[in-house]
Amino acid sequence: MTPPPEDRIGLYRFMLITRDVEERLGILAKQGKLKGGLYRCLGQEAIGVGSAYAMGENDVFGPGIRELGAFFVRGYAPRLVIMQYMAKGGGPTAGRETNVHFGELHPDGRGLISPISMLGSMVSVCTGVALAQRYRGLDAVTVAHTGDGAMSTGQFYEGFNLACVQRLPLVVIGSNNGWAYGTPTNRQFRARDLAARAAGYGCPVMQVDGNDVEAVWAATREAREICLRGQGPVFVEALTMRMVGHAAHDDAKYVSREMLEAWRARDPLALQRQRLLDEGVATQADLAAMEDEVQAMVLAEAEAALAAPEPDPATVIGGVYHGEPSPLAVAGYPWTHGEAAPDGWFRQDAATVESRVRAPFDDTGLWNPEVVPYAPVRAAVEDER
Amino acid sequence: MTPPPEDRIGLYRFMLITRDVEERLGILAKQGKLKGGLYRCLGQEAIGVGSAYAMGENDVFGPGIRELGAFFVRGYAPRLVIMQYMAKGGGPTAGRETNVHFGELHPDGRGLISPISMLGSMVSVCTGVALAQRYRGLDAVTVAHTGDGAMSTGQFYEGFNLACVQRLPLVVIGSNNGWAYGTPTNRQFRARDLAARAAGYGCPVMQVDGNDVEAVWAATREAREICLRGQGPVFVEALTMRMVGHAAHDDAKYVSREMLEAWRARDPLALQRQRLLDEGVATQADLAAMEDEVQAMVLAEAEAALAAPEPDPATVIGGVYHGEPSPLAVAGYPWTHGEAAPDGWFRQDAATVESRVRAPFDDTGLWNPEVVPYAPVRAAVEDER
Amino acid sequence: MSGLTYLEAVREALREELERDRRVFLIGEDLGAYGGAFKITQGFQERYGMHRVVDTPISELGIVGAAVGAALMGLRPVAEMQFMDFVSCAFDPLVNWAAKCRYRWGKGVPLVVRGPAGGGTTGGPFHGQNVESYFANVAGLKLVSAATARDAKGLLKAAIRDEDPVLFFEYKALYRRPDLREEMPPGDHVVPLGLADVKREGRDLTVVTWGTTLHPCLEAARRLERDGVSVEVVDLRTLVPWDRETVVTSARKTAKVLVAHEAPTLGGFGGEVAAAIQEEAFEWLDAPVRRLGAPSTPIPFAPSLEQAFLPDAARIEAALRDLHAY
Amino acid sequence: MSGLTYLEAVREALREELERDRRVFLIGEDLGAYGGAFKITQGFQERYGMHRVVDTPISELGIVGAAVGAALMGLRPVAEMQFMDFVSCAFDPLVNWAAKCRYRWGKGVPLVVRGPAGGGTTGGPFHGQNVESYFANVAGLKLVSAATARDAKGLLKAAIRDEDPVLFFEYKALYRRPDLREEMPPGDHVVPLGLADVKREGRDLTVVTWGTTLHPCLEAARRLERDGVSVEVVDLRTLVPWDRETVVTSARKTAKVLVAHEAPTLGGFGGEVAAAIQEEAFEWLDAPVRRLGAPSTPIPFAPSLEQAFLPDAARIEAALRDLHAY
Ligand SMILES: Cc1ncc(C[n+]2csc(CCOP(=O)(O)OP(=O)(O)O)c2C)c(N)n1
Ligand SMILES: Cc1ncc(C[n+]2csc(CCOP(=O)(O)OP(=O)(O)O)c2C)c(N)n1
Ligand SMILES: [Mg+2]
Ligand SMILES: [Mg+2]
Repeated sequence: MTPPPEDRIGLYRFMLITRDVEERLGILAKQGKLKGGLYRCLGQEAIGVGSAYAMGENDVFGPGIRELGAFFVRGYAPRLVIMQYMAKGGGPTAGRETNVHFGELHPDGRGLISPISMLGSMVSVCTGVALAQRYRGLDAVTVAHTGDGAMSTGQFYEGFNLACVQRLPLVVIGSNNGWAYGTPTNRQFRARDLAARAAGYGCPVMQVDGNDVEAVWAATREAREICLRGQGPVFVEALTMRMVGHAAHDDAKYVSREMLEAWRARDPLALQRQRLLDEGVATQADLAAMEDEVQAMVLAEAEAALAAPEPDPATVIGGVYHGEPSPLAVAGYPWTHGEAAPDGWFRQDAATVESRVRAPFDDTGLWNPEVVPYAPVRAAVEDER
Repeated sequence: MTPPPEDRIGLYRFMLITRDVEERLGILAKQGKLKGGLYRCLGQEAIGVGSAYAMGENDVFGPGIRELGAFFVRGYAPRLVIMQYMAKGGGPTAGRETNVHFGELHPDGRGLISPISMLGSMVSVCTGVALAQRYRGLDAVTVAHTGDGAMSTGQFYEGFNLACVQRLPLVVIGSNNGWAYGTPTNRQFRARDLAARAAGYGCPVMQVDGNDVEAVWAATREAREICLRGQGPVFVEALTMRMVGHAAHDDAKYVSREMLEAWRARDPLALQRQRLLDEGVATQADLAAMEDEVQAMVLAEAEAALAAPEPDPATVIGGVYHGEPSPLAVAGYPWTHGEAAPDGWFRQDAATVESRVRAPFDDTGLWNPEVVPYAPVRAAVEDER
Repeated sequence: MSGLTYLEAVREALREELERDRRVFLIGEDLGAYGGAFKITQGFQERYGMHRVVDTPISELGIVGAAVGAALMGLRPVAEMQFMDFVSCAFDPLVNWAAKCRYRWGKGVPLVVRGPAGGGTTGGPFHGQNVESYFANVAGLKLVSAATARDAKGLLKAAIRDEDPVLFFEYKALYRRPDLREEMPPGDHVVPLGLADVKREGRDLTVVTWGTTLHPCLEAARRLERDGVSVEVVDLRTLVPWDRETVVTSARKTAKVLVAHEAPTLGGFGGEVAAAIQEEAFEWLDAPVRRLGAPSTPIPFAPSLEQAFLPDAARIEAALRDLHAY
Repeated sequence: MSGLTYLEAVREALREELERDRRVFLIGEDLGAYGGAFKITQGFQERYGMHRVVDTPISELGIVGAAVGAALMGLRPVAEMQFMDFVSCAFDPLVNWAAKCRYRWGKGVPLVVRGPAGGGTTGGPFHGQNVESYFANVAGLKLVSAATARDAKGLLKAAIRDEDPVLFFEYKALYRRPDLREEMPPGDHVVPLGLADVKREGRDLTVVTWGTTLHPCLEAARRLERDGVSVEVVDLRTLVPWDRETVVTSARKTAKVLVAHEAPTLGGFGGEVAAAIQEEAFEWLDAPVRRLGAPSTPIPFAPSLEQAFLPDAARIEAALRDLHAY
């Protein structure tokens, strides 16, 4: 599956925005204008951008720390990201939250879930989001991200297992970037890769080159369709490499130069740029113009962010419980829980949804002595010898 | 691998003790003499007995709720179990703990870990036990039990994954008995069985007929040897069926009669008894005599338990922190932590242990772009269609 | 005796809320075919279907994580812990997702985590704990504790309708007590969160309590009455946010207060209540605010030990007499 | 300035205990090649090897579960939480295994879970929490909080030698503060658990505190001294079991007490302390025991908000002046 030409250029453009914004953030960090840590996705831009681009308009996205690109694809202005990193009062969380910990949810079910730090938890929360999509009869899926390290957590496991048993419309994209902070994957899990690890869940599993934005796009689209057919969830492993330290303070000395060199040759922006030229989708001049335009746009966005006001210390309180004034409610989140569900909120009747839920259990036989294979299965043992 | 003749009889004998004790407990429960719930392993006796019997003397055993048989194999008198169920002061926990929540640990490293209720946690605790075995240079393994349901927990997952990465000498035996309380396995996980589920950990996996006590014995022995060679952990799925409700209060109406009938024909005691006769290991008379002897012994043990004193209410406090008087310390647990490790406590020098720890990491390549298989892996997807 | 048991009141609350609002659904272990470990949801799955009564793997983390996601999407999940002890396994998503989403993101997470708590049924160290204090310092959660059948129904209905995450503590020792049967008020019986209830008025002493301990407190009050000592019994009902006004008013009236609860005294929520009372009623108090809870040990199994562990009417009576004599 | 920073003191404690006792080992995330998120264990794995400095997957549950098993087997695991906030993910094995094994089974579980807690470094809602109160009601655990470099070293060494499970709270805001550099006492510097420390003597008022908040308390005391008001500053150091005697003695002496800590006031450990003080010093008190903590919200990110959230010297000073005027 290849995206239409304008999307192939669009994919490149969003990766470009992502990289430019991060570079701008890097400069602002050096100038001491950011608060907290700066977490980059250098070298991994294809995953956030490709997967978000492949989504349906009504899908829900659950990002990790390295899916900044998805925010731009989903329509956020760079200035919001920059204001958030600067802890500005005008930012999307009014200075309450860090880095990419923001998002949106609309009454029609669309959304982007604001992540929290506890790794793995996004997947169990997105299991609930996907459950709600089915419950409400929405024809939509949830795309949740995890890192190789985050996948070691019990929250990942319990959430994803529940999604598998329930056959929920959930696509989990696992970015295998070789490292979790300073710990290499071989101290994170023993299976060959995340795909092998995910096989035990009993759901469809795919593996994709995470530095090829069109491949990520195609895999996400296919995974999405499997989910819409009721065969989800799908686990997609995206193979990539974290090209900088975990965060700005980490010089990543524990990564070998050779490893970095090998991956540098596979930079996702360079790969896509070359492909657009090679396949005649865009000319050198087109791309150069776009690059200038993006650079100027990001600069202007940064200026706007810099000019934004600091949070008012009085806003430290409020908005913990419903009904308390909150700087966030003022910022215009439309999502409130009324006493009754609005008309059309449930898109399918309860019986239709019920039959969808029942199906996976109806067609699965219960445990039964006939199927006991009495000979020990030793394949894995042989492998080890 | 077949056990020597006396052990084949021994395996039968311990299953017999287990069943007789449970039947006695059932009678005592009906008489209102037990406190709390009664959790039986009817139909699953082969797993606790076979796996405990296969262990080395210095190994550590981590039971679940249905491995009562292991307590007898490890030398506990039935009266201790009965006193525990009766909440007697003379019981192994002086009335503080329920059902099989007791155990022992010796300074030389042998032991049986007293389980707690939180499912899955025994596996992560036993990961630490196995880590300590290697750390201390003991040539021993840990055998931990889990149910199909307990295996859904994050504690199982995080613990077992850590054991796999560290290649610890841990055998995990998963009893797939079709049910977790009232929930069938197809709502517990989506993979075909626990073996398929465990494959994702990247460790050796076996599957065994859990109603065949000699097969359980043989699998545990083999798994143990794999662990002693440094290739552990090993996951062993034992296929079986819970032949009664979850506990005495559960009539298990949710289980079909056919399912029970099919499994009743495969009763582990009957199977082993018949095998002993068929293969001429024992005569009808031998076995009948043994059955009488066990029955009388269990009855006498129950009498002794009934006569034991109730706990003194004053013992409700104490023994929470080190140095406080405790009814348990008095009961004679020898294990205390001195200021320095006694001579011979570490069985191998630190360098030997260090090299064992380093080995699995030294021979595993780090993530590297050459090994990226760019074609999506679709096997699981095809399966689904 | 007529009326509903505590357990039946919980069941009725769940059923009425399922009927009232299609956004409400139940999620937990063994809820469906088995009807829940205490049979509270017996027959529910047949009636409401598998998507409104969701059986899960043994995954408290997964259950609560999924409940958070569903709540964010506008549903109203009611998650069951088979025993409240197991909420320890679901701790992180409660304190970090559910509690903080509104503050940090403006999104409410209207979910309820409910289940049986407390001792008195020889459940032993892992089936008898009172775990409310795990959560007392976590801004964003509400903690509710129901001690009677009427309150169980009315508070649970309020919890399900609440816009914020609620931990709802039921008491297995009360579930089937025949003497706690009560007629339910007619109609839509909802007891607002955040209001304490003076379960018995008195002049000489106040005892502030909640949960199972309410009943031995009432018993102790009856015993003291025989000697002409009048005890006011305040049932807190909601622990967070708690009803300072009612409690402080009572403290100022009687000038002598005991706080009694089933969890160990040290580090228990009684500390918060006692500290606040003396802060706000210092000038009125004729004696220090006393606390009576369990000793600082796990809860033991044997009936004789459990009895020695739990605050009972005799110990409460003694503490009140002692306070009266101060 | 000479002496060790707080962070260096922690490092030295770990190193000395690794040297002293082969049963001691470290386990956690990124401890090895990376040297820990705060570089406390830099170079340790090279020196002590991979079996004494164990890198784990991202698995707080697994880390603590494994630490429990290893402790049962006679080792002395010291587990690191990269940030103490993440102890929420390891909650169950701490409260149900580690805390209860001795009581229910007679086996000690001598482990330490340590890591950086607290705010003041713009860590935001998930990297700045004070979570001690999660555990305060759980019998069997010890809770330790170190506010100075000397105490960090001495208490950590004591925690590692302790026979019971200890949660050891360090403070990232103090790790590298140059003004907290201190010379370590010579030799084997061990500070026994369970003893508070009067960090400053005074006559007129007492402030009881722990952790990062000690420092603004000392600052406030200095400011009040200029006006002739003498403030005694008691650093609790161990929260469970806490040193009632020292605290009550001080309360009886000054008759006016403020309890100040960084966590939100509501449900914080200050409630326990205030409740106990008024129980035991009622006759001596000239004013209610007051509490000063953070508001009941998550900890926000922006410096201006975080500053408004955390109790600082100005707010503590105001509270003390108010109490003095009572
Ligand atoms: C439960 C939990 N433990 C520890 C951390 C600290 N931490 C933040 S990011 C990180 C590494 C994440 O690795 P991975 O999931 O592979 O994502 P990557 O950084 O490679 O994108 C760690 C350990 C955390 N955020 N949550
Ligand atoms: C964390 C946790 N959640 C729930 C329970 C309640 N519970 C006790 S046993 C059980 C079912 C266990 O099923 P399985 O692991 O398959 O073991 P089996 O009973 O079949 O031997 C449940 C849900 C528990 N003990 N721990
Ligand atoms: Mg990674
Ligand atoms: Mg089972």
